Amino acid sequence: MFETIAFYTFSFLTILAFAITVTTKNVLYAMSSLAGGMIIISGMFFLLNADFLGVVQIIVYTGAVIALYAFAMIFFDSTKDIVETKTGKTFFILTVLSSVMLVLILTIPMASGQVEALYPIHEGVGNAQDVGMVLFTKYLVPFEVAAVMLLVAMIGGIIMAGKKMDKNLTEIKENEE
Amino acid sequence: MSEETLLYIALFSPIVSSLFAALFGTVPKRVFVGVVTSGLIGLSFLSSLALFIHLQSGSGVVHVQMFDWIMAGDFSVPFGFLVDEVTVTMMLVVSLVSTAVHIYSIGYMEHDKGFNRFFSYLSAFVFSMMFLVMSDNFLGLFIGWEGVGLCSWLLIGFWYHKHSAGWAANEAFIMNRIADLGMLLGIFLIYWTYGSVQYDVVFSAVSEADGEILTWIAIFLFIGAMGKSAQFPLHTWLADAMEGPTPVSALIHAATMVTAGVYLVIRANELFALTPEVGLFIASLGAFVAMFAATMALVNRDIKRIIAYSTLSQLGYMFVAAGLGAYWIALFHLVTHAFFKALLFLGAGNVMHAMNDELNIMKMGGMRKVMGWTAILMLLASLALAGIYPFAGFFSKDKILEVAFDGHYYILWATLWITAGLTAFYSFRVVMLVFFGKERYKDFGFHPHEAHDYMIWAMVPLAVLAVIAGFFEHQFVAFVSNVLPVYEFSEHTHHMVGQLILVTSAIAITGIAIAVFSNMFREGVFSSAFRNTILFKLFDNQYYIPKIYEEVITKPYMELSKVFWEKVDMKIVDASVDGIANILRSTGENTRGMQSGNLSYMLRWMAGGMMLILLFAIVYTYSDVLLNILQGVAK
Amino acid sequence: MLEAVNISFESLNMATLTPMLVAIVGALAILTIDLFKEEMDKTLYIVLTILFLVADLSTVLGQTMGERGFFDVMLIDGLAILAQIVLLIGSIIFIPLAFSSQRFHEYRYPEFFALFLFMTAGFQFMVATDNLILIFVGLETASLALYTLIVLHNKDKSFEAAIKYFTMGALAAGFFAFSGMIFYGLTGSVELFKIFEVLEARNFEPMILILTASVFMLASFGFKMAIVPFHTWGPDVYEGSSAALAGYISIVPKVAAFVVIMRIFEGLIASGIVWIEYIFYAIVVLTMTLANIWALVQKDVKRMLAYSSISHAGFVMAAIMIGTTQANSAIFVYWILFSFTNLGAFAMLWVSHKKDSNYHERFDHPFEKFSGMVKMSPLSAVLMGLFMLTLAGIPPFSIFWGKLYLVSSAVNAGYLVLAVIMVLNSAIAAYYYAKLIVYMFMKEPETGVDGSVYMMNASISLKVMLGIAAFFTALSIFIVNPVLELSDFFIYSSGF
Amino acid sequence: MDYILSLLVFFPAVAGLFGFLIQRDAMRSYAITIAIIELIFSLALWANFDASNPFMQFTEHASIVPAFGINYLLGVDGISLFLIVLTTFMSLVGIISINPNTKDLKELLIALLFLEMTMVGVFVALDAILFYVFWELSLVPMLYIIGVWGAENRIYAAIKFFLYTFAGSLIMLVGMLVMAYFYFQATGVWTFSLLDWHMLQLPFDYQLWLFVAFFLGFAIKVPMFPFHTWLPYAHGQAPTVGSVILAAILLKMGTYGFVRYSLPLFPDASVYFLTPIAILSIIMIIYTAMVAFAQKDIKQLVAYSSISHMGVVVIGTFALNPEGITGSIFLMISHGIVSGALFLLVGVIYERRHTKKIAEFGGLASVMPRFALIFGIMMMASMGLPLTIGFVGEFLSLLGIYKVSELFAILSGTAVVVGVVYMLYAYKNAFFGEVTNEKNRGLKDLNGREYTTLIPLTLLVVFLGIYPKPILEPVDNSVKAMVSLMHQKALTEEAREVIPEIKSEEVK
Amino acid sequence: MITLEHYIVLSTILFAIGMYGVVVRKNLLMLFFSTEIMLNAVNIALAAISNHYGDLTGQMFAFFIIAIAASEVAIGLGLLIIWYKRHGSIDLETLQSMKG
Repeated sequence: MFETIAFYTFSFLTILAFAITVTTKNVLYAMSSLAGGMIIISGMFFLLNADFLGVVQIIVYTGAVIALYAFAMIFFDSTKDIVETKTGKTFFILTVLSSVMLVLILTIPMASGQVEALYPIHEGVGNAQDVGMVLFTKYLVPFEVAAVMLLVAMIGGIIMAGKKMDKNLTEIKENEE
Repeated sequence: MSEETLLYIALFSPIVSSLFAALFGTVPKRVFVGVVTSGLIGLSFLSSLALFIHLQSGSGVVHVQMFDWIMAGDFSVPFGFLVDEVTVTMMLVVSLVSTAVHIYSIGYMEHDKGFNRFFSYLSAFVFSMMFLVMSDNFLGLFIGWEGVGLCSWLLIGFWYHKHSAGWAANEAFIMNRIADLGMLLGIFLIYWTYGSVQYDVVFSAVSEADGEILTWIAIFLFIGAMGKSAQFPLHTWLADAMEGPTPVSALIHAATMVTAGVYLVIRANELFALTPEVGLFIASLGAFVAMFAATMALVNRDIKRIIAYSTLSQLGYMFVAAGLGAYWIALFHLVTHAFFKALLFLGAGNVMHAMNDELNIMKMGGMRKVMGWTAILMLLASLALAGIYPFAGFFSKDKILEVAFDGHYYILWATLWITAGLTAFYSFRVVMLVFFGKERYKDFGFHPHEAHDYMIWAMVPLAVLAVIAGFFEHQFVAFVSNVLPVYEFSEHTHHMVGQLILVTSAIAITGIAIAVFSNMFREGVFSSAFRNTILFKLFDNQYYIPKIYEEVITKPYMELSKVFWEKVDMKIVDASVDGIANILRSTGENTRGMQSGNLSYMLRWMAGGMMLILLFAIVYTYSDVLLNILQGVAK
Repeated sequence: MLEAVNISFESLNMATLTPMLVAIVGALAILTIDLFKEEMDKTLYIVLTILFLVADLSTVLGQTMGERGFFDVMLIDGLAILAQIVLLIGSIIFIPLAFSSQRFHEYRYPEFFALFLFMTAGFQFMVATDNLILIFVGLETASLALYTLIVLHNKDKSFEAAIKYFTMGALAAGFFAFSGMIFYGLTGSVELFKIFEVLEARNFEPMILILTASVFMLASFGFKMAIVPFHTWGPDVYEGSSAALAGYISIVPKVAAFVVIMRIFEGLIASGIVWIEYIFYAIVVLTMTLANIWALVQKDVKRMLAYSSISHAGFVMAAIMIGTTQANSAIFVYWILFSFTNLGAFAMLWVSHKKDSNYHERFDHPFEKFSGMVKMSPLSAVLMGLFMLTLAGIPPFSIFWGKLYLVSSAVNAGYLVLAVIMVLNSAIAAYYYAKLIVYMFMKEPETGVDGSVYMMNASISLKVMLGIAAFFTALSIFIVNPVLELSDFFIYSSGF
Repeated sequence: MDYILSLLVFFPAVAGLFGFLIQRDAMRSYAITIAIIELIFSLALWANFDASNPFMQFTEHASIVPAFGINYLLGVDGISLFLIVLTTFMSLVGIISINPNTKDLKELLIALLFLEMTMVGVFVALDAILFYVFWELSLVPMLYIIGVWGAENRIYAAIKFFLYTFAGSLIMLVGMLVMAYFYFQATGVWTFSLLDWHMLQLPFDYQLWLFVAFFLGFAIKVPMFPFHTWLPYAHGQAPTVGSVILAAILLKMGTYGFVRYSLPLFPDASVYFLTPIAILSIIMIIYTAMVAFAQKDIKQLVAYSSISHMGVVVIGTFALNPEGITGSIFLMISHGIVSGALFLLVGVIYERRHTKKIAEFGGLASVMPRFALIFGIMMMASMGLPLTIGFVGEFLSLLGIYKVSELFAILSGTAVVVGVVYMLYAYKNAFFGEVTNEKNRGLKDLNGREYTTLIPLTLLVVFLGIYPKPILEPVDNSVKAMVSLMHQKALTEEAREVIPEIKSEEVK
Repeated sequence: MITLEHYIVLSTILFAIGMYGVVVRKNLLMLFFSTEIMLNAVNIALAAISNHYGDLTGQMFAFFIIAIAASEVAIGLGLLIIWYKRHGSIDLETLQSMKG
């Protein structure tokens, strides 16, 4: 019962929050509702016995991602509204119809009864421990690669935002400095 | 000298002559070119004569094969030459007339820039003609056949700077080519029927073939003959061919080349003998052409054209004989005709020469005073043509009428009989208008003069033969009977011969008389009332046939060609190819807007494209369900 | 409480990971060198990169087939080795293009080379696993690095290109995740072999979900391969990147992409769901034809080459659809031969790079730039002509052999109509390649242009690279057989 | 003599490469030397050729892609021998004919040498892929030659030529691959060797499809109606030497393909498609002759006349009996010489007057009599006058088709009429009449260079017209061998009937 | 009872919302938000499936997706900053110099 109430509440809230995000004109509203939606999703994770994921969700998204966005927004002039060209009715209907189509498809039960869990969740073991076990055995390599990916992202971010990019060697003449 | 050598000399000395003259083709006139070539052609004549004597002595035909020409698959044809009685007759005629014409031409062409070139062409023609008659197979005959066509083209178009000459040359060539196609098809059929194109092989097996095939072969070959011998409906080129120098007309368009068709029928007599229905057709066409051409000759004012039409008419006679199976008579008429017609042309050449190439007989008259010899020679020739005893034409032409009568083809006989009268009339109309009566040329400021002596002398042998050739009829029959079947007259005809000769001669003399007397009363022979009749207009305009050809064939062909090029080739065939390219291109141009550069559109393409594919997936998965629903809706 | 796990080092099968490690270590080494001493010349890094890549390649060559490692995450089968070889060779031949005589913004960053190596490692991970998670992570590592590399060219157009590429890439990542989610939901696994096992056990039901997952996957990798209608980033990115990088983009990332597509779709196509085959057919035909048609109307050589690469990608997709061993082998033959030619073509554009381009307000390499090139720089014109002819598929130059083998595989599998469509597309393509030849050889030079521009950016090393490209392109007749046998060997033994 | 074919193929190309080192002024002499040496090689080949052996001689074999059955397989028989000699000969003539003042002479000559390699290659290749390689490669130098040295509209013409023939041959390539696949299925061996393929008896319906695929490639090259429209453009725009080579040799590749591939590989399909192909050929003969008649540009006229003559070649080939096929091969050679000469002649006048419009000329016979003479001879040869080279082939081709169908023979025989019409018409308008255009008055007659090219051609035209045996005999031997192979392979009753059986003693 | 399907439908709805944002918004920042939403939506489903099967792989997948999302943010923001520096706008309508 509790699960049902929680699910519907969370669902309603996330949908609402994300709907605001994609429709609002104000970037600040959008970001706030995005952050809100993400926190609610972490609640959903807890509901699904994925505690570790819930924690990561809160830390990474609300802690890191949203913070990054916030800093970026300070940089951008958020007062300057971007004209959202009105999309045509047909386009809107098409979008809605295809979304409905997608949702309808996904209502079909997908889970198979015969599937045996390859990396089962152990009863009585904390989720973080469980996750850790799998993460550092089976998913060790992806984990490391993810680290490399983050490194790449970091380098990329730094370079792009860095001062060196201001002077363009590609375009200025050879002898100029 | 062996016969083989003689044969080679007879055949090749003309080509040597031609090449010799060609060496000087682009340099100014050299008299010795004319002399040497005449000598070489004369040599050919002498060799032919020697061969004739050889055959006369009964030592058998001369047959040589030089080397293989075309060999492919089972087809094999060599350069082979055969000299039998028919061939040697033709050779003699050809080389004799040629020699005369060569000599004559030295004078005739003396002021022409292309003197050397002329002799080269003329000798080449002789070579081709000799090749034609001497070949021992159909394909060799075809070589000569085409060769004479080529030389005829060159010689008609000799004065190429004249527009009409070029046109006439082309017309002659093209018309001949149409007929040659028939001939070629005949050769194909012969090959695929008999497996060879050698005369001896074919003729020895001739009866083995199916009757229908034989008929087709005969038809095809005769189509070839029709073109070369200018039979209706391929006759128009001959009159136009008079654009060439007159010696050419004498040699090619009177004595030799045009008779090649007759020669072909005679040569293939074994074949035609088996297809009497084709023979009858040939005879009928011949009779028709004889009359048809004579009517055109009646009213023409152009001296050469009159003679040309007369040639046409006489060829008709020959075909009647050949078609009715009287091959030796056809050959005999061919021979006599060659002599007197060449003579007639050369005489006309003298007149033209004297008149600065004026051709209109209405501008002449009374010229016997300035060119007596020519007048006499032409008179002789005309008498021979008219078929007056004892001239050569009498013997041969009369025989043809007898043949027609003998075969109970009375319509043919009547046609030829009337034509004989017409022939006499128009030939004497010319003679009268040119040599007698008022000297009209003075009004036009001409100063005619007699031709060189040697030109006259060159004509004399022809004149002599035109007069006496007829008397050798029996020797001739005996000579050629080795090769050609002798036409046996029925008893009935035998009795009638006297009357027939009388009737024929009567109409000829009547014709002459009318011509002579009417000319005395009225210059130009015809009354103005007659001039206005439809009949006259028909004759004068050659039955409007050239015009019809122009309107029905030439112009539509040109128009159609234009349409094919501009409309079909460019607008349809090519445009459709370009169209494909343009469609691709315009598709590119019109859809490159898809790449608008707007990120939002790019994302929409991506998401939309995926959704579309997903839709297909649903349609595919639930196609049964969807079909049921659709059916439900339909109900 | 979970008991501790004991894992022997041997069971990890380190060899499966070594090649990628070499690349990553190389990248880190470059970053470290920069830490100690800044502003080193680019040549140092180029050579180091090449060396690391060569080392990487040599470890790949040392791998044995049919191995798994690291808890079966790593999968080294023939396909993986072959793909790694191809993409490493691609990387090795493209990185020396950095030896340009002119300065470019990107090459002053040691990070450029580090990112390049990271990217290579990312692609290697993609091809050397059948785990969707690792594929995803590897893909993103490589992609993120690639976006950065594009940006480093530091021109307005490169930013624009990178943003477009990135945004579409993010969408594609979403698609991939969604698709992976459905597969996981269907089978409880993210490992492809396991997925197919379960799907088969379930008789490929519910089909619509499998198809949905496939469609999302197709969209995701279709984007990477730039097949219609997911190609729209292609031309813009090629135009915005430097010619050197554009050439790289046209070759290497696509190798990784089509290997993954092969891994995922070969099974699905073979499963008997004809719909997938149909949709592939449609997409393949559309990609080849439309890209060609668009290439026809381009005014810029680089953009034209972009569309042409899309069309070539269509060819490869056709082979994936055909799915026979010969077809799969043909892909690699085709791609190896294609990469040398494309190297040559893009290198020619690269050496003719001119900073203050005044040919055209927008394009760096409009066709007019090459007008009458043969008059001023005959050798480069001949080279460019050679590459164009090769791209058009004129025998006996390299691509012809690939095309031959590929079309033959279509024929052998009974796809006659497809074969005809493929060759007709080659004919259309010949037009725009010939167009450049026409400009170079048959038009008069534009006034005020001198020949030096065509070798503006050339250095000895670049010329050597051009020479290598030309050599392999022109004399490919002698290397076809080894390439064919190599490719056949790996593909046969990995069972594709 | 073992490697003479390789030498023949690659010598000009290698020499062409070295040509880059030659100084511009010396290039013409160099190219002529090379072409002469190449001609001597080909003559040596002829001299060592055993005319009585109808099968492949001087074969060479090396593997290119053993895994896929692609081989370097060369060989020559009676059918290809003379096309090779024709190639080397016409290349030499073409090279000599080039005006030394042509711009970028060096590049042109090098392109010609490369072209020579590809052309010889096509005729000696016995491996389908190798054949295809040379076939396609020949497009490139030609594209270059037309595109650079052509007239105003040259680029359009060059691209059209290139793409059209390229598209056609790609379809042929698919056909080859299918053929190889069938062979593989039948025998389990991958091979593209023509000699192996010849031994394969294909089911009838396969033959039909493959025949169509090969047909498209060859037909566009020939070019057969309605695929012919690239040719007038190519000829109209190409420089003289380009036209000469194009007409003399490149077109022959198409008909050679028919003889070498379509007939022996697909005898039943050849019979099956005989009627449609004959109809196309007849349309080609008559229709293009009429189109030629409507031309205002003398070069276009000669171009269309080429198409018309190629119609006779095609119909002769599809007579499917030794007479017809031998005739068509001979006609290829004769058409090569004659049309090459005609284009040279048109080039002569173009060089002097820079126009090709017939209306601009008139009365040339009086200004340039020698030119007019040679033109006349070539025209006569083109019209197929007996004792010129043109007659033999035309006669045999028509003779061959007569066996198949009288109607086809009659219709295609109109070639002898329609071919005359446009030629004489053009000759009259250009050479006869008064000199009306003042510009024509001072024209010089042929010069030494032009004599050097034209006189050998003229002599050949006459010599081979009189004595075609040296060529006919080897050709005929090989053709008989091929026809007998076709007869043996034929599956359908109809095909056995149409393709004659050759008595065994005739096939030596 | 809340079944797996509930979660998956929710996930799909959120995914659709994200996709909608991607295709209609012109603000580049909003585009990035939308892609985050898409990835998060998938995470819910993964966690749900993981829960359903009692299998940890789903959580792993979700974990890596979070990592990927975070990296993308870094690069995306870098791109945005650089573009904003040059053009003073993050409107995607400004990115139209290349087309055709």
